[in-house]
Parts: sequence; C-alpha cells; structure tokens
Amino acid sequence: MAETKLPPPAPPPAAPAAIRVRVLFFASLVDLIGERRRDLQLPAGATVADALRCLSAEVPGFASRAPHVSYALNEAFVSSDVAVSDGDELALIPPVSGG
Amino acid sequence: MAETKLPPPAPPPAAPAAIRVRVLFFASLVDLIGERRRDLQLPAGATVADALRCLSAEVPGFASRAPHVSYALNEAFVSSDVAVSDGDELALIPPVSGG
Amino acid sequence: MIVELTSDPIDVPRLIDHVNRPSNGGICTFLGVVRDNAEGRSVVKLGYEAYESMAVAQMREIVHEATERWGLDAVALSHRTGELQIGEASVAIAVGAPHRAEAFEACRYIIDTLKTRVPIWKKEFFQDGAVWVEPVSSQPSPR
Amino acid sequence: MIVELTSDPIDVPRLIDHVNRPSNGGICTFLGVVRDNAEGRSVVKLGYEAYESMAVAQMREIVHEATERWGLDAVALSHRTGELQIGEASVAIAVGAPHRAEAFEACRYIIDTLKTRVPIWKKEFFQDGAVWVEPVSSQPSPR
Repeated sequence: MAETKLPPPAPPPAAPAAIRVRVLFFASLVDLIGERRRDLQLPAGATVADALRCLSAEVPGFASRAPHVSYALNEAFVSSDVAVSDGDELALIPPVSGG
Repeated sequence: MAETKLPPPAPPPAAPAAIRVRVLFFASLVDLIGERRRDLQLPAGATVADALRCLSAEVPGFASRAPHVSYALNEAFVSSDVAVSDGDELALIPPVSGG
Repeated sequence: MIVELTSDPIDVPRLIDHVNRPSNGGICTFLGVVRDNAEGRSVVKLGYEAYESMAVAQMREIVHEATERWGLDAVALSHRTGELQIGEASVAIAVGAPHRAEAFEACRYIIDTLKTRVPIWKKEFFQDGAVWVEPVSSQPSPR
Repeated sequence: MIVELTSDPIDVPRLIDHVNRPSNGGICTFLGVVRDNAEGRSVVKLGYEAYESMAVAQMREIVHEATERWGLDAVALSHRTGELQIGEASVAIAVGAPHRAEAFEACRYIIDTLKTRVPIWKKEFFQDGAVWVEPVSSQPSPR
C-alpha cells in the first residue's frame, strides 16, 4: 500500500544575500569624498547604477558629479546597467587627463 | 655747304667673351665622370642647357643621364633655360635620397 | 614592448633603443612635456595620479591595437606619475616601423587614444591653488 | 634652431633638449635609421654624400617653412654624412610646439620635404656591391 508522504516544509523566503563591492575613487573624487576606497553592501543582483544611488545617498555632492563619471568594473569600462558581484572592484573614473 | 660725313667704320664683330663655369658632380655622376668638378668655358649668354650640351659632348654616357638630373646654380634650383655667368657654380643634382 | 608607469624621470633614449630594430627604417617619438602655462595661468608644477593596474592594462591594449593595425613589432610607452616640474616628460611614446608613415600614424594614434581612456589624472598647481584637470570631452565610455 | 650636417653620430637627446622650451607641451621627433634590407637584399652599411653648403641651405629653408606655417619656435634637424652602420640614425628631427597636432604635422612635413629636395644621396652597400639610390620620383624641380 502506497504511503502518502507529506511534502517537506517550504523554506522561509530567503532574505536577498548581501554582496560587498569595493568602490575606488580618484583625483577630484578623493577630494570630494575624503577617502580613496569604500566598501558598499548591496543586495544581490544590484547594478552599477544601484551602487551609484547608494553613494549619492551617503556622500553629499556626489549626485551632481555622477553624470560626469565613468565606471570600471574589475578594470574594464562598463555601462551603469551592468550587475555587480560580491568582491567586485568598482572604480569611479572622472574624465581622464593623462598624456 | 654741308659736308657729307662718312659713317664711322663699323667695329669688327666682337668675339663673344668666354665665361668660365664650375660644374659640380655628385654620387652616381662622380662614378660616371670620374671627377667631382670640372670647369667649362662657355660663350657669354650661354644657358644651363648649353652647359649640359657641352658636357654631353665631352662625357660618354652623360647624355642619357641628363634627363634625370636637376640643376642648381649657385645653390638654387633652376630650370635649364637660365643663363649662366662667369664664375657661377653649376651643380648637377641626381634624384636625391637623403633622409 | 615596453608599457609602463613610472615615478622616475622617463629615460627616452632607452625607449628609442627598444624600438630600434634592424628591420625598422623610421622611429617616431612623442613626448608630452610640462608646459609653464594652462589657459593663460602660470603653472608651477603638475601632479599625475593613476588607477595604476587599469592604466597599464589600457596602455597595453592601446599598444596592441596599434601594433595590429599598422603591423608593428616595436612600440614603447611610458607614463609618469607623481610630481613633475616644467619641462619634464609626462608621457613618452616611441614607435619603430619599416617605413615612416606607419611610425607617425601609430604614434599619433597612441597618444590620441591614451588621452581618451587611460585612467590617469593631471593636477595643475598654480601660485594660488591647484585644480584637477577633467575635460568632459575625455570621459571614457564602455567599448 | 639647430640645422646641421654631421659626420658624427647624431646626439638625439641634445636635439630634444633644444626644442624643450617651457611654453611647449609636445615634442615630436623622427629618426631615420639604417635598415638591414632594401628591396629584399641584405644591406651591410650605408654611405651618405651631400652637396654640403646647399644641403644646409635647403634644410634651413624647410625648417623656416615649417616654423612659419605652424607658428613654431623650436625645431632641430640633423643629417648624417659618411658611412653608417645598421641601426644608426641618418636623420633626426625634433619639433616642439604648444600642442601635439602642430608638432606631429611639422615633423612629418620636414622629413617628407627633405626627401624631395635636399641634395643628399644614399649609397647602399650589399655583400656583393653597392648602388647609389636615385628614385626618379625625388628629382627636385625649380621652385
């Protein structure tokens, strides 16, 4: 005779795993922010744009600079809709003036 | 009574004054001609072209090279119809290959 | 290939020697040197800051693009960091090629491209202050 | 301005120093160096012969044309004479300018123009002989 098994209990809804992203600042952004790097805690699935919104909330004056900043994720230029992953290095690149 | 004067005797036709031109040779023309300079005696009023004709007569093999040679009179490039003067320095310039 | 960031003065003859190969007939070099003025103001000195690891990676990539496009085997690219006095070279490029057209074009490409996307920043020091130079026209975009 | 013919090796750093003025931000140099081959044949060495007085006069004229056209105050041009080994510089040009475009363009103009009308001739020495190089396309015409 077949036994009827109870389904296992559903897991509780997972709190989104937090990821840590290291943000690097250079040149005028160091002057603005007062430091060269900062670690951000972001929800899994966050994008570069989310990281920027987070910084805009934390750093007075950053929001107005953001449109003139480019982003490099692990040393490659990316657009702001790219997702970040735990351990990523996100560099904020003001307009460059080498040469 | 009016005297009829004889016209003065016409001067004998002047032998054209001879001019001396120093011709300079370079590179392959030195190999052809076997010397770096030669003085030419030319009639007054002679042109660069006359000097070249004179050289073509004197130097076997020069006539066929002449079309590829440029001319500098006293260190300035000239065309072959320019007149030469006594004491001029006429350089024959093969196609150049400096640089 | 030499591709480097350096806080020491750039040794230009070393770069030229590096690209002077027996098969090359022409070497074009470009030096960026510190001018004594900027937009009408007297410049006292300059400072260069780099995102070093990425700057070197971008410089390598640009050199690679040039060697591929012009078929070159000899390029040297050095960029200075730190504080520079008037007349010092901030960047030096040397390109050797069998013929001169390629040497000139590749050298020009490298400096033009470096200025658009290598993460290095210049600070101009005046008598009465200093500013980071950030031409909006040089804002890099993803490629 | 430095404009010279020399039978000694060209001192490239001296030319660069000469054009490194405080108002200049870019220096472009070009070196012609002796290649080990020409039209597929191995070259052992080169010899350069010049109509020296006129060559220097023409070089001065070309430098003058470039300084006028690009508004430059700093150009150096040196051409070697005599026997040269592989890798030695036969000609060196250094141009300093406030901005790089002028430096590149003037430097290119000077080498291109020099090759069309400065009375200097190159002899290529091979294992089994030697020839004067006389490209008919470089036959100067009166100006």
